[in-house]
Amino acid sequence: MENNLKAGYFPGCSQTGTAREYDLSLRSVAEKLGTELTDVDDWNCCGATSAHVTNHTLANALAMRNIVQAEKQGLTEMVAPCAACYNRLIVSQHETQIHPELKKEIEAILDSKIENPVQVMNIVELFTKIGADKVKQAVVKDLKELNAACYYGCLLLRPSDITHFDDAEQPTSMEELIKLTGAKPVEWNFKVECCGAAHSIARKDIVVDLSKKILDDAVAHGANVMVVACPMCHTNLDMRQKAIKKEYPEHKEIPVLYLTELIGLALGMDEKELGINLHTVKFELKKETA
Amino acid sequence: MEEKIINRENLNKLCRDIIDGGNILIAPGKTEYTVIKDTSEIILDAGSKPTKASYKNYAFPKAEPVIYYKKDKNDIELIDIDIKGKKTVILGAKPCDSNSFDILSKVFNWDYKDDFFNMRVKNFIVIGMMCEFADKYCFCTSVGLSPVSEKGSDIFLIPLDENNFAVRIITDKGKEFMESYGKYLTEGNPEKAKAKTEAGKSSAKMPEKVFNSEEVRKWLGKNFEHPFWDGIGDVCLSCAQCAFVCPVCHCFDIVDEDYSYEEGRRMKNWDGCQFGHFTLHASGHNPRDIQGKRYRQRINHKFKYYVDKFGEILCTGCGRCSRGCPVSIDIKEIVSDTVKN
Amino acid sequence: MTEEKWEPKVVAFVCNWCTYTGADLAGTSRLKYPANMKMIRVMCSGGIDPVFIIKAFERGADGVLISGCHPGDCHYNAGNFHARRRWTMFHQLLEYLGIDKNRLQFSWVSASEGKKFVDVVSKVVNDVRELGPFKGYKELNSEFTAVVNGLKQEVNKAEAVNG
Amino acid sequence: MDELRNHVKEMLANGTVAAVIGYKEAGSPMRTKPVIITAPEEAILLVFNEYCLNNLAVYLTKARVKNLARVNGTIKKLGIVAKPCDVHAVIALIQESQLKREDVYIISFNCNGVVKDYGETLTGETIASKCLHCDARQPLYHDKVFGELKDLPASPDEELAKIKSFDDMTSQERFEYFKNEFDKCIKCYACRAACPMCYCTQCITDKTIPRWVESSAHGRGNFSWNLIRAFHLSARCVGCGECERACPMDIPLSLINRKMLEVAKNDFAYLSGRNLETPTLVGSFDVKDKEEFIL
Amino acid sequence: MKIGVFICHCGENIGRTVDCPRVSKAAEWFPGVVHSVDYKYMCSDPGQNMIKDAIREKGLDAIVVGSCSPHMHEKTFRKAALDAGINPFLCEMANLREHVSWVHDDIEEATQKAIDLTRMAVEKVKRNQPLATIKVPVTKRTLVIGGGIAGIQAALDVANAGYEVVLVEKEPSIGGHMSQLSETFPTLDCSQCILTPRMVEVYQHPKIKLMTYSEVEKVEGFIGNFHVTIRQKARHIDASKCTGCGLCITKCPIRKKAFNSFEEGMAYRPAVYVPFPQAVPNIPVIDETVCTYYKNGKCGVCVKVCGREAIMFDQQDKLVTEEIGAIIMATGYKLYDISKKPDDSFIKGYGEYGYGKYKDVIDGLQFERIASASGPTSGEFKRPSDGKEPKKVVFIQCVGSRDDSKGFSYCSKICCMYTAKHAMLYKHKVHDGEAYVFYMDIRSGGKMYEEFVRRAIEEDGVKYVRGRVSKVYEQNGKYIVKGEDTIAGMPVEIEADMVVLATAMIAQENASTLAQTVGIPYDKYGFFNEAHPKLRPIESTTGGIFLAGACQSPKDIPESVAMASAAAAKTMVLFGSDMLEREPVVARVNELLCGGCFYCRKVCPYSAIEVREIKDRNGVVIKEVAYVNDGLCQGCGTCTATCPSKSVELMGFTNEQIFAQIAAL
Repeated sequence: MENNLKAGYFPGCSQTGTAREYDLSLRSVAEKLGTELTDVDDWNCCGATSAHVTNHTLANALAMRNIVQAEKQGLTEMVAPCAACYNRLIVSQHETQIHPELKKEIEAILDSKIENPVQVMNIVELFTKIGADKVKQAVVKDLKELNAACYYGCLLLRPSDITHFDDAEQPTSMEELIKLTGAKPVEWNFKVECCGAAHSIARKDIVVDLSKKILDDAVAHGANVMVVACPMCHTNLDMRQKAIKKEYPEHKEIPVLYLTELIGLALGMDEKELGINLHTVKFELKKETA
Repeated sequence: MEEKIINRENLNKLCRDIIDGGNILIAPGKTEYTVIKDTSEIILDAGSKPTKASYKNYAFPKAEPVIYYKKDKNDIELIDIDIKGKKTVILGAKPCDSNSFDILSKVFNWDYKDDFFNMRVKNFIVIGMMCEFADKYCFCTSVGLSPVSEKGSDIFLIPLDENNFAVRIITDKGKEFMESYGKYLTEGNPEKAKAKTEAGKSSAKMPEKVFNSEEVRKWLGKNFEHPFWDGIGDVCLSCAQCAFVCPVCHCFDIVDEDYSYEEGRRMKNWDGCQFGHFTLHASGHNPRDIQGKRYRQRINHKFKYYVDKFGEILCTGCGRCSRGCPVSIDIKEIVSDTVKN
Repeated sequence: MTEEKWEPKVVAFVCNWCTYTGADLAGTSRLKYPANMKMIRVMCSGGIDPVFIIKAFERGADGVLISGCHPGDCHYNAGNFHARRRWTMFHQLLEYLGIDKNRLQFSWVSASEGKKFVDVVSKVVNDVRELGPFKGYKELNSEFTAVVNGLKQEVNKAEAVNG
Repeated sequence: MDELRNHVKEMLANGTVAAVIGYKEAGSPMRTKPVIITAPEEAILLVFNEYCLNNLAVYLTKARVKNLARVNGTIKKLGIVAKPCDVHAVIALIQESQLKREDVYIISFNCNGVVKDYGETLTGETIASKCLHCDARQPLYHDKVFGELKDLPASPDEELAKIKSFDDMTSQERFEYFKNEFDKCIKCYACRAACPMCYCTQCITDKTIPRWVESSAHGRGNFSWNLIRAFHLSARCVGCGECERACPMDIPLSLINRKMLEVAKNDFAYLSGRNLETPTLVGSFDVKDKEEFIL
Repeated sequence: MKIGVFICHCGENIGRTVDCPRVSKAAEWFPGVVHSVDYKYMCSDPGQNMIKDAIREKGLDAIVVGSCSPHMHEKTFRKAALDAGINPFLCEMANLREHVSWVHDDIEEATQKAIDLTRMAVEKVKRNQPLATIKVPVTKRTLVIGGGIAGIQAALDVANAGYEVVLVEKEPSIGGHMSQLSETFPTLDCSQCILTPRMVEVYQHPKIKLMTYSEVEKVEGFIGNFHVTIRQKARHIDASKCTGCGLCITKCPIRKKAFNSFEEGMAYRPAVYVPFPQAVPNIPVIDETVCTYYKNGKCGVCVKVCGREAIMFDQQDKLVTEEIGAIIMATGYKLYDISKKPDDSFIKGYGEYGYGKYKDVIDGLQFERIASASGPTSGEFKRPSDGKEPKKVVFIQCVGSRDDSKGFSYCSKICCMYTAKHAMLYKHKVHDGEAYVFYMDIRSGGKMYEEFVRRAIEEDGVKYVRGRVSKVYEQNGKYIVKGEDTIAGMPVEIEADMVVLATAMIAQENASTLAQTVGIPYDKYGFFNEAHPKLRPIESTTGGIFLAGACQSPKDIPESVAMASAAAAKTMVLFGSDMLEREPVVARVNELLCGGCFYCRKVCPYSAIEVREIKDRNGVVIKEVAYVNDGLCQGCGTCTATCPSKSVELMGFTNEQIFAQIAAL
């Protein structure tokens, strides 16, 4: 196929650790869709978590180093599948654009000029860029058995003045995307509710309560699977279901898939190929005769 | 007529002496005739293309104050400008340039004696040089000059070889000037120089004679209202490039310029007959309202009126106006076309 | 004129409705600012031709201030918006041609901003004072005789006339 | 070439156009000059090549040329042979109400560049600097187009580099540079005459009551004139470079015009003469225009 | 030219820091000055007489007065000049007080500056030309755009003063938003009861020409002389025949195709309808978009039932032109519809409140209709989804107001009051119900307003929670309102049956388009701009166009009515004389030099530049040049600076005058 997309890929730490399956599924799906992903050379921390609460300059410098790195590779577009990475990169780009002083400071730190030509995309934007038609053409398996609750979390959409991506309160872009696979999106309340995010480790109690609320609402609205686009959300919603179950024995488990995994399934890949078997809450498609 | 030889080294020394003596030396530089500060700036090459502009600027500046004034509540005080012309040497003037001051002197001394021009020209020493360049725009031969014409030069140089020039002293002024620089001259061989000039006359570097100026003058006298003029100016853009680079165009405009609340000066500025407003009357009427009429004026002035009045063609055939014309109008073609009609 | 005695000469072109009135307010409020600036009133900042500025420099101004109503407050609705575009182009042109950007400054001063008017005038006068006399444009005037004629005497003459 | 001549011949013969402004050879195959033809048989004179330097749009506003289009009380079309970059000037003139789109018949070419100066062979060295940053080698508007695009000889954009280099100079250095350049000016106004956008009935420099610009060609008169000329063309200049080419004193006018083009491009994303639909930069505004330079 | 200079000491005001005698002495030496004096108070009678005597005795042609700001006394001295027999525009002022003596301390500096300013004024006045005041006749008819309470009030006031009024309303009936309201704060009197008589009065007034279902299409001309084109949209009913019996409405078979916009979409209306029973005029309109006849040419039930043969299916829009002297803008407001995300990207919408998604999340006007006795529920509190009586209602204030990030920065001003009213009305009818109000601040400035809010809290037990709501979502048929109580410092969740959003009051749809049509400025929100926020709140910056009501900014009823009466008074001031006089500071084109680029036309804020054709002897157009319409030109001079060939000059501020001032620096 001609007109194949070429984009940079900023994996970020999660993709190499807790969210290995996200990385795995993204790479295989991209390959299947004829998209060439080029890893950013010598990438480093995006500046999330500790950096951006303790040192503003450091956080921005970390993020901008990755951008500059990509720029040196001649990349014009770059996908950051992790919502936190995406957010850090795009916010830092914004900050350096509006604060020339900061830009100068960071240029001095990085010893390199910042031109900011690289367009950072989140995972949903990547698929939009690839094109709905192309995805639809590649679908070989109809996922009509799935009633999916799309969960966006916080970092994908906010601050909307900077991300310029979808409606921060009533987003619909993921729903549009999964419709292509035959899966049915459910209308529910907590698409953008807080999952507890970085409290995952320090304050498990908070995360348990928050995540349960989200999961319950999805189930209440008829979902049989959740779709996420962020490794941290996945951690909280999938991995913590065990803890939830412990706290609330009546809890009804619901599998949580990465967006890439769901699309991968529709493209005919199996669970193992996509790393779905690595999830806490097990998931398997019904074995139908094709 | 005396004839000596000077080599380049000595010529340079001579130039140095001129400058060091507190005089002004003007010579062809990279693109234009320039006031030389360092002798290395001089480009003395008989085969070089004429500069874009002539050197008339040095005797007849593009803008010069003619009087200063001071206003008071009730009167205006005038302060004359005292021109003390400084000795100025023009080195390497092309024959099509060297004649220009002679031609201009006629008009500047016709009824009113223009001191501004005269005082400067009086102090000029023109060292002309034989020309070994000709392109399709050159037509000095058609206006009674030639690449070896000594007209207007006080001293004339003939390049003998790479390194040596024959020096011909033409006028008394030239002689007087050269006396103090005798040490740089060696005895010459008049034959050699003569041979060189003869060769120059017959060589391919000699512009072809394209019109007979007398025929042109007669034709112009009879054909003031001729359809030939109608379309002639339609492509002309009405700038004054041609007049301002011309060695002998001499129209000027007088304007008063205040430069403070009380003081000001009266300026004499170059003007050009191709400008639309050149003949614009205060009433709004313009006798030369279209470009054809302006072009007719230009040709008539050069090849008829001036000749009738002063016996000189107001053109040296240098071809600068044609070479630089933004719309490639060639005066030579137009003049030769007149008589064909 | 000797160097020690030099005082910056600043010309301001201001609109009738906002800045001129703002300057009036500075007066009624008895605020103080340097006397170096003289104001020329026009109806709207949209009516200020860049040639006014050039004329002011030609006439020996060391600095020029242009001021009008804040965007959206124009008495004529949109005059200052047009002016703003014109200035964006003009000030960059001047800067490019080597006229320090502090020699020509722009401001929005509303009729209620007497204090801002004082601040702006003081800033402009101080900036210009720091830059010193605008030799560049002034010398364009005297130097030409030397350049054109090569005759130094005339410069002396001109100076004698000036002196 | 024959295509052009035949087409013009036909257009003149069938009365589509009253006259055609084009190029003809001027003494040598490597120099051309403008020609205005009204008879079909004159079409044979026309040429088009890399020596067609003039921007013929300048003639569209001349009264004598406009008169050619008035035939028996009706207005006919004027034909113009225009390089794609010259078409910008035609468009700009239409935007400035100097002519109507339906009154001009644009014959254009897919352009392969022109030379800096007559008599040179087109190479990377001799190509006109405007061609190096050309954004429209195919005409944006035309009624007839000829020619095929070929690769342009490549060469670095020295003009832009020169403009950028001014950033590193102090104001005084820049002032000195431009002052020296402007000192050369002899006020022949060839720049004005050659400029298609300088169509004013009376140029402000010719206005005497009051005197807008000193007419003397001294330092001050020259600086002010060049400054005002540049300003009047800011955001109107189409970058054809005719002023610089016409200048007998080699003043680098393009350095100024190009800079102002860059300013208009950077600050307002505006290029003049590209689009009949967009409002001209002068004469329109956006409440969100930048203003950080205003106190 | 003989010029007289008069330097004023202004008592000590100028004299203290400016050596006035020295200034007048210096002025004697200015070329052209034949008379120069200084005096204690130039503006006093003896001072003015001094000027007049000097003009007469010395035969002065022009005068310069060095005194205070021209904004202060220019008129005074121009009048003095006129009295003494010279043209008033040959008088210039040098501002020696506000711009010299009051702002400088050093006597030497101040005196020198005073001399300079005087010299500049002298140089300017030398080049002044005598100008004549421009006089234009006034058409004494008023156009009122908008038939809400403000428009009604303005129209009645002007008409009662004896001037003709044209009242244009885009809806089929006048009445506006006020007719939708149930009761009004702080008196809780019935809105319809006080409004309807006024509507009828308008209808019956002999001086008022009422044009409903009409819109202003074009406004040309200028103060005193507007030519207005109005589009009368086709009602498809012959108004001259219709008796308003309503048979067509009751018989129309289309019952559920179109929402009733008067009921804020909570009810349906037939294809032929009047917006509400008390409509004025009581003439129905046929809605082409839903009427079967326009689909397939069938039905025609209305034709059959109409005894007056008033149905006109083929009626077309009609363009009517009116000659008008003054215009009152009373176009009102609309509510910010948060369910839609407007195209304008700075409005973000409030997806988190679920408006448009949940039927029981409604806005203030919908609540008014539910509360109204004539509304879809006949005044009973029933929630739209299931018709059950809501037992717990949450009111959220400042939805879209005072919210930079998602809505508008301004305060909508009336929501605090109407929310209190809503809560109160609810509690009065549903005694066992609970009402919660989430608020940011309570802004209840106004006569009896604060008392009204206190009554809601103290007497009716409405629970006020200070804080914002972050989300409203449905759970088991209830609406969970998640918010924060900032006083308690706690997050709160309320299970409500109905949620009422006090959405922002925003500019009327197409307000900016209308403003452009009429030629008045508007702010970034689309509200029309007043000429001066303090001193000219009623006038727009365009002469002869006045503002009334919420089209200028959010307003409540009494304010709108007050403003409408003020606007009416302003038009009467205008109609007080037969001719209008204007300062002759207008632009003039030199047609000989004009190159016809029409940049002036592009920049003119008043569309005052017209095209004039210049013809030769044979009548052939040789060029088109600009021409200034004196009536429209306001004298800003933007054209003069834009003109590349300087063919246009502003009278009184010509370039020559300004150059002379620069030269005299």
